[in-house]
Amino acid sequence: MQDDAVLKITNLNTYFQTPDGNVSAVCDVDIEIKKGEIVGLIGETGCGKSVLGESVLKVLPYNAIANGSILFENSELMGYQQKQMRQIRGRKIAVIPQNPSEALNPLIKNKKQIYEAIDHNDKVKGTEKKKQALRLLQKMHFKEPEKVLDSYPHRLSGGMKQRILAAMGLCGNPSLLIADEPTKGLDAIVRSQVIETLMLFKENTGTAMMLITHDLNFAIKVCDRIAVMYAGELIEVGSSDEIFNNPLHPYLMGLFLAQPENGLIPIEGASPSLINLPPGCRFHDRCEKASEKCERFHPEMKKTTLTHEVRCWNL
Amino acid sequence: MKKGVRALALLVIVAVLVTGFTGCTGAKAKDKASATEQTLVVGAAKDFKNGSEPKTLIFDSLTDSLEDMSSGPRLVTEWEKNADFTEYTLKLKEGVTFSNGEKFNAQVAKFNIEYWPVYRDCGYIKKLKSIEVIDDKNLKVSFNESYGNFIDELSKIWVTLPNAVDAKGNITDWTGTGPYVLKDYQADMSATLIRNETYWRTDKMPGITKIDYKVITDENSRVMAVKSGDVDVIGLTEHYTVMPFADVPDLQANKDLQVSICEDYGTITTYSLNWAKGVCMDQNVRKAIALGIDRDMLCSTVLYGVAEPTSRFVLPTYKFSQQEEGLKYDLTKAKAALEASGYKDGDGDGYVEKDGQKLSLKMVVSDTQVNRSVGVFLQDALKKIGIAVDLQVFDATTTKTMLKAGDFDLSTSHPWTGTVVSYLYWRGNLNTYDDYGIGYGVNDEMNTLTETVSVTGDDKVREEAFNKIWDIQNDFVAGVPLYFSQRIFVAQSNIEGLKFCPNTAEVDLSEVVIK
Amino acid sequence: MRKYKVKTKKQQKNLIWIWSGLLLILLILIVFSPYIFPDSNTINYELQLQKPSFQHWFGTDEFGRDLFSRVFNGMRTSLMYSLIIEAIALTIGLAIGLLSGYLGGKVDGFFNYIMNVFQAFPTTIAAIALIAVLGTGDLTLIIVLSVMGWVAYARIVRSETLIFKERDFVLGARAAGGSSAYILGKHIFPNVLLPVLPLATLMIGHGIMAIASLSFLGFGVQPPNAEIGLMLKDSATFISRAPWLLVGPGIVLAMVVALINALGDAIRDKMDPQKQMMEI
Amino acid sequence: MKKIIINRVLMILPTVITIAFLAFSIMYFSPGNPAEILMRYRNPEGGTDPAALAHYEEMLGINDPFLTQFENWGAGILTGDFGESFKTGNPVTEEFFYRIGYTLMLSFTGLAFSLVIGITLGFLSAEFKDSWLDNLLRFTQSLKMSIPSFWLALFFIYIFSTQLRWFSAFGYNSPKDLILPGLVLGLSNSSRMVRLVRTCILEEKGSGYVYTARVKGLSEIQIFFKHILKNITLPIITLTGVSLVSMIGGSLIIENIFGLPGIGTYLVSAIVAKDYPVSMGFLFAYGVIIVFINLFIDIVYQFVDPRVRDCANAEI
Repeated sequence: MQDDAVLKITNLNTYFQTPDGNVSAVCDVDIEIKKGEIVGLIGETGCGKSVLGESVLKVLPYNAIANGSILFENSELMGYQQKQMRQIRGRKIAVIPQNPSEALNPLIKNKKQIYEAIDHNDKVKGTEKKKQALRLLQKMHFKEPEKVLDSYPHRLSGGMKQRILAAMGLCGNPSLLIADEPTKGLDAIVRSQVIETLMLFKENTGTAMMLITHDLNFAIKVCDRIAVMYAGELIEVGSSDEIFNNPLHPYLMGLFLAQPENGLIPIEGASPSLINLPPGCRFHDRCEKASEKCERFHPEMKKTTLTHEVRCWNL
Repeated sequence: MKKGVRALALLVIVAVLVTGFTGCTGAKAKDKASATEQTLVVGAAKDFKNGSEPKTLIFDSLTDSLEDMSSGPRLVTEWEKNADFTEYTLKLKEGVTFSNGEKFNAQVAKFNIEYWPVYRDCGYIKKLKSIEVIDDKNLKVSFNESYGNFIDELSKIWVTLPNAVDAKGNITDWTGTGPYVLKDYQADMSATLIRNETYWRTDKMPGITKIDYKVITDENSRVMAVKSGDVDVIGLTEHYTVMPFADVPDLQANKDLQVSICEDYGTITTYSLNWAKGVCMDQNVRKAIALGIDRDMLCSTVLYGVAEPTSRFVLPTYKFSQQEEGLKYDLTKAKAALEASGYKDGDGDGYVEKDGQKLSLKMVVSDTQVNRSVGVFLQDALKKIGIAVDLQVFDATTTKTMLKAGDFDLSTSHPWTGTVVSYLYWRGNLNTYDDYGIGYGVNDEMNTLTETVSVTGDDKVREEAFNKIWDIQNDFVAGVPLYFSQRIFVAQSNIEGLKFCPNTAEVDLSEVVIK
Repeated sequence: MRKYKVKTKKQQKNLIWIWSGLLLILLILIVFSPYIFPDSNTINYELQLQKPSFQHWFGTDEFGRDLFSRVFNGMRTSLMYSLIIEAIALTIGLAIGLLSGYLGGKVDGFFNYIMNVFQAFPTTIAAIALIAVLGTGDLTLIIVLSVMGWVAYARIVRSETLIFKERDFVLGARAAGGSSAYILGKHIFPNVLLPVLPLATLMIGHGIMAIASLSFLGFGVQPPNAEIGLMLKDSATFISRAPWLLVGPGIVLAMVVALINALGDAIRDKMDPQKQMMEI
Repeated sequence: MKKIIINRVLMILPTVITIAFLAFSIMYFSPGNPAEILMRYRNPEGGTDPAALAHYEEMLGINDPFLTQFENWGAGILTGDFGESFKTGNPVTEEFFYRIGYTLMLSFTGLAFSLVIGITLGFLSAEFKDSWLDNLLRFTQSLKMSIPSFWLALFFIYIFSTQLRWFSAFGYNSPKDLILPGLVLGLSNSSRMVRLVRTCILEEKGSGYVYTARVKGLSEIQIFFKHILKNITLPIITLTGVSLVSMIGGSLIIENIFGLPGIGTYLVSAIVAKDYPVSMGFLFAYGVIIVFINLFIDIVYQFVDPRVRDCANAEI
């Protein structure tokens, strides 16, 4: 069982120190990603799902503090120094950052940015490096890789930038890919390109993936398993089928109702401030089924099936 | 923790870079010249060609001023005069050449005697009849009327080549017979002089081989420059005090420096009262001002005991100086003078008024530390007798413009310097405004007396005339003498032989050596 | 992982209170200095150039005047003049910025070009040149610095006007037939005034420094009035004998200007919450 | 690209003409008769002779109408003739070129100091954000911003020249003499640089591409030198330009205190001495230098940022 898991997060807490007090962005999260598995992490903006990814990579802002356990390929990352982490980043764990239009340095040519990634994995000399870069771009289905290498990022479309970022991720030998909001703000056509990109990536590496997104339909289409996050904690975890066919948590149900094809019915209210969290269920003041118990006591994760877990008193 | 170490490392690198940079350039600084080559760096207040002192390093005067303000030989070695002072025979020094090789002879002397007096306030030009060249070395000068002051005034004639001047009294070719030769000149900035190795006065051959003349216009910078050793001496090429008095005690305490204060030759700082316009037309007001200033207090406080109080117009060392001090500090008399003119403090604000008009003086001075401080002192002092002072400090040019326009009641003025007779010719006759305020030509008698003192060869007559002049000035109060401002040299302590000359303009470096 | 001490909101607020309190105390001392220190101009030669002591915190100057009280008297002059200057400059800047931004086209082009010309001259030098024309004096100082100061305001007002001009409420008012004067006065003016506030605060500090510089060069305030630049100018003479003459005025000047600037920064942060967000 | 630059250059022409006009009118309207002033300088020991005055008036053409005089002066500028200094009689251009070197040396020394100080401290401040170091640095910056440069100059002279005797207090003898004034100038202009560098680095550190670089496995040092430095160049260049302008303007007071023979001190003394040709010429030169620095920054901008460069190309 253990050998199967690429990443095993237990009891992860991440919080930010701010002038207003501590903001707990990730709260007691347990999650596991197996080899070759695609796990979706779903939630609305600000629920802490990106912070979870950053916690794994230890690229949190300076005022953040994380504790808990992050086992990656059976090594505990929590105790790693930044220097050791750099051996993991880009080599073992690849990332496709969110917002591709800003994720490339606008003042540096694409090739240099790709070379950096190559350099990080193994030192190769000039022409070889270029060949490797071209190969990577071809793998990512670029039609004119030479031209792409020689231009600046602003000449490329959003989808192309994302593929470049993916190409950078490819140059190591990653066993985990974290894709952060790959479909944010994209139209339908580009979105299908992204799915293509991710699939290409998987074809090329056979890696496990953590897909961080707020796009429910996309996640269900792509992922094997889905974890739903709300206000810093996981509220429901299950296989894609279970999540799609049998959503249990009122929040997840609300999310489905909010999808366009279901009539765009929004969930009332807003998620609570992460500074002064309510003592009870974090969703209770938006929940139609909320009882007094929900208001006063914090629910724990409950297994409903072998793979399906949910955090709600009403089950 | 690691970050801390990195930060420290970065700081160290920066520090090393900065110190390395300064170290490198520091090493480039050249060593001082060897013992045989002695360079004196002079910090000066004015452009080299602009002041009257620097030129004495390049040119020689016809006669020398001696300590009792009488005359001694120089380029003119001997002179004879007839009984009624209408004819002089001058004998010139032989074998003197200009630094470019041209000879100094009677023709050159004649030109200089004719050309320069206008620009040097020499009265003899008005009486001059003719100059006859007897031979190469002898001249005969004739006057229309007797003129007794001629030989003294020749000490102000600095001999240039005849073709080295323009029509306006400017020297175009700075070639002289003097101890130094001008090598390089930057207007308003610097000049370089080297020793004239063929200087004719072998006994006066200076030891300093090169002079770096640096213009430092700001008084504080000048003091800083001598303190930090950038210049060897300040105050050398000016006939007035070039440093704030406040600095003198501090400079005296500085072991690296020596401060020489001249006891005998200096100037008397005199303030001008606008007697032709405004409130100071009233003689009683002028008297009150002169009486109301506590000069002892002034000197011991804002002048730091360096300057000596006085109410005379010229130095007591001068043969014909007034016998006693003039108007001395006396508060009651001052107040009485004001009252005599009808000034009274009616509204109890501490200031006197007449016809509802507050007595207020507009005091205009140029912007130096001493002027500002004395200004504040006077403001405070005159307040005690009920006179308000509106102190206005301007840059030198604006001040001159305002004074020339008569737009002031009280201002700094030009002291009675040079030979006193020349001064009388210049400002003693003047009854209008010039760059230094208003002249002392308060009545026609001043003209007659000026005439008398310059013409006569009889000391008795001269003394009588001078006494009358002092009486007039003390009574009329066209100006208020305040303090005796000594000449002060501040030099590095390794410089020896600096000396003051009776001729205030002259710079004599003949005995100076750098140890 | 390294632990940083982050100041809590409360601590930050406390700090702001301390600063404001300090500024307030200084301002009270400055504004009421003629009443708090009535004899700052009283001469007492017996106390000439005294070292800082319990009686005279900053020492005394060459006239035996207490430097501490003179510094505040001097700051009063500087602050008053600076306020007048900034008020005039702000008025001119507002008028020109509003017109330029609102009318656009040739008017805008013209004013823009004037502003470019004005910015081509360094303030101190242009001020000295103008003072040469108008004559040295306190009034001239105010005029000259106002004339040089409006450009900064005009630029920011202009760009803000351009933004607000396209806002719905302005477009609406225009569609409803409001006159240009009405729209400018009622809708745009109140809105551009707010962003100008932090700049105006900062410029008060600048004004004090500019006055001090000019006085130091001898083109500003006249003695015996106390003014910081003038006092520092005098202190240059006494720098080795009485270095405290340099220290006292320097400390108070730096404190006042720094606190005013901090106030300006605080106002800006308050109005630009985005910056605060960024800091999180 | 070329076209754009040419365009920019052409656009500053009217500005330059206006600067000339202003420089001329300031001196034209200042009180005093130039002929009289010139005469006093040329003939310091003579009186005021009406005939001579008339001669000088004729020579200067001061009885001509304003515009004619301006035209004459302007025509002179075009041929590089700014007239002769009343005081020294030297051509204004000669005086200018002799002195501009000192001002530029001083300004660039100051600039170098301000860049070194600004980038180092800014980097430290950002790297250790909210630590005691950052707080200390920020506090000193805001204090430094509130201290007039002449205060700093006097203080440094007191410490380094009169007490320690490390540097000379006055004049220019060797490049070493530029260190102290340069440091003062640099320090008093570095506050903005430190602030800018700090904010920019922090901003860049939060940006997407830095995140990308981080997750690529680059070290913070690599990220700073390979990515951030390049991206903060642009604002630094802009501020450098602004600083250079303010240093050239602000150098006058420093030149004055340290006795450097730069154009600032000379212009002020010329204004004071009513040396009209020098005042007009130098004022004009100041304006033009500043306009050109701004132009230069504009053009450099085009080269550094490929986005701007592309837009520029597209416009052609």
